[in-house]
Amino acid sequence: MPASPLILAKRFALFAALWLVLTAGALDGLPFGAAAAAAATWTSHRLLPADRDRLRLHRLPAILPRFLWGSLSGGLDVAARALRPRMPIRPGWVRYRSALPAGLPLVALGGELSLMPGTLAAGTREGDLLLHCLDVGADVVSSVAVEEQRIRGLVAP
Amino acid sequence: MIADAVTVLLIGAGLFFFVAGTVGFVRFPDVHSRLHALTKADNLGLGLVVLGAALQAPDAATVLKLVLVWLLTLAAAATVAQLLARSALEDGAP
Amino acid sequence: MIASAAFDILLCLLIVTVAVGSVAARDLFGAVALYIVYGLLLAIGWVRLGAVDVGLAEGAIGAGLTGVLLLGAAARLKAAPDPPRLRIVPLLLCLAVSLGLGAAVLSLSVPQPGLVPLVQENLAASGVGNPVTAVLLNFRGWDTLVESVVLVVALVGVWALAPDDLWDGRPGAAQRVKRDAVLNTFGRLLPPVGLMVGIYIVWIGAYAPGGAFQAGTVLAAVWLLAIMAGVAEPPPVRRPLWRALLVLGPAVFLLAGLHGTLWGAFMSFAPAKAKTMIMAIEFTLTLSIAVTLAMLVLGRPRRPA
Amino acid sequence: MTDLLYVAALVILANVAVSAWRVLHGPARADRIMGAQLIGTSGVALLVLLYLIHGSSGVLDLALLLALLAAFAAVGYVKSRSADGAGDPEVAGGEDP
Repeated sequence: MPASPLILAKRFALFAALWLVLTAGALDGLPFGAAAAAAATWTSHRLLPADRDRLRLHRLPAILPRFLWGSLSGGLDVAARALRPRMPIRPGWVRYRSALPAGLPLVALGGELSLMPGTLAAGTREGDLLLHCLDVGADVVSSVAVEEQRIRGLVAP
Repeated sequence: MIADAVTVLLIGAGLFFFVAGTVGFVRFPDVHSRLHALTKADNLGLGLVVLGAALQAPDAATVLKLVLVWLLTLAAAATVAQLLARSALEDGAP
Repeated sequence: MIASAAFDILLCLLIVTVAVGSVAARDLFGAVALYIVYGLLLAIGWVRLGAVDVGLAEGAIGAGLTGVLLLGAAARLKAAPDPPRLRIVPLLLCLAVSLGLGAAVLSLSVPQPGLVPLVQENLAASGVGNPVTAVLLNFRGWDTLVESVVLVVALVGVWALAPDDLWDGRPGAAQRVKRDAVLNTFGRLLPPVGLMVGIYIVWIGAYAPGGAFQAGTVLAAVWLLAIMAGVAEPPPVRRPLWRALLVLGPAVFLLAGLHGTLWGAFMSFAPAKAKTMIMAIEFTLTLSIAVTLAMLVLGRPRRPA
Repeated sequence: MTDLLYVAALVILANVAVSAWRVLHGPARADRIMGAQLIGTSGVALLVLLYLIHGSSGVLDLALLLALLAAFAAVGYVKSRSADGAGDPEVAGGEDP
């Protein structure tokens, strides 16, 4: 398939930035970095063709605070349940039909939910996300829908 | 000095989550609940340790490298959690 | 001071306990799981000993390849009957060998401070700033050359186990992976990042801990991930290009050594050219090691090409 | 400061010891791999602390390498669960491959 030069250039820039982080910007590493970034761009194009799963990375900073907050409350929640002597957990399963496209968006939602309070994804079955909940009494579905909306904001268009 | 104090606080908080994660890992009654403890608490603990270390970093590249370490671990955790949860489910765990 | 001593003591205790647990574990799976933990602790141990180069190699091998290799092997051995709990004669034999080795190491007269000053004096002539790379690629290049050949020979040995009708086929089983599911997506995302980290590790080897073996192992691991995630296919072992890749590193190493005979002696590099030659050897060796290790983990050809 | 970092490293090492007990005793195979996974994350945290103590950038590179390969043991495990060692837990149920 034809590769969009703009997307390839963006990926190359991303890998070049990664090289600069790894080498702390050492000058004599730049030729190696250019070659490495080119090889990584080619590999990423082979494995993840640019026409699918396009993410709007510039929108990432907007949802980052929410993600970090969710991650923090996820940790606090599970710590509180683990350390309380009576250990208040009521584990169970919920199936969630997501409107997100299969692939990176849906996998990212599952991964994110696994870091949020109370939910743990186990992949999909017949297109539904399988969610293990620490407390089936809580309103899981509506909080999942909120996270889904956030991921949706990252997916093109 | 202030940076040192904040580092100690952040690493201390990170340790709390590591300990809590391990307690949950030992106490929770079934495989999936244990996986909850492992995925959430430990990666939060690592994030706080990384943040504390970043305050001591000599340059910006080191800060970014520390963040990269955390991001890679998060990606691994998010993947492993889903794979192990499904694997245990297929094995018949409740 | 007390805290650092306590840390080292607890680390040593853990390493020994996990090692004993892995050897004595009643079931194969437990032994393998503990062995993965053992590799991780050992990498931290090497850091405490100031041998970060070895820690990198142990970390890459232990965390990346042995886990995949041994878990797969343990699953294949499921049908085999459990070995008897304790066999006296092998136990005594192992104990005798261990004690003999221990006695030999302890009785070695180590001229203090060893070869360290000699390496430091000649580091400038080696072409690289990392003393470990200087020893491995220049001062003691012979060993490394032969080691890189040994890896290829090991792979030929594995391939020789293929039945006649599959001898030029594809290694490993055909992967059944759900498209766009978790494993498939992870296998699309991580390999490019792993490629960058691998190239970085061989590059940094000229200045600081790193090098061809560590980098090759990382590349092998991410290639295996792509294969396990169903986004890459291992090549049939008869492909000339891939066979060339297997021997490229050792061949470049050997040619560089032969070039040295013009200057002085076999495997000696002129200081002015040493850096270029070492980098050329390191990069080609990284590729060869990556392909060889991944093919070793995949095993003998199992499918027609 | 260094002493405090060593104390922190000791706490994490104690966590590793407890998780190693889970690796040894299970009960489920998944528990053992989860223990190894937990020790992997703890190992990364330990190396970050050791980087602060030793100040050598190679230690941070080792932490980066372990973080990169953190999922490998678990991926190898879920693969080895299927009969031919080449499956995906999401197709184990036999539907929508």
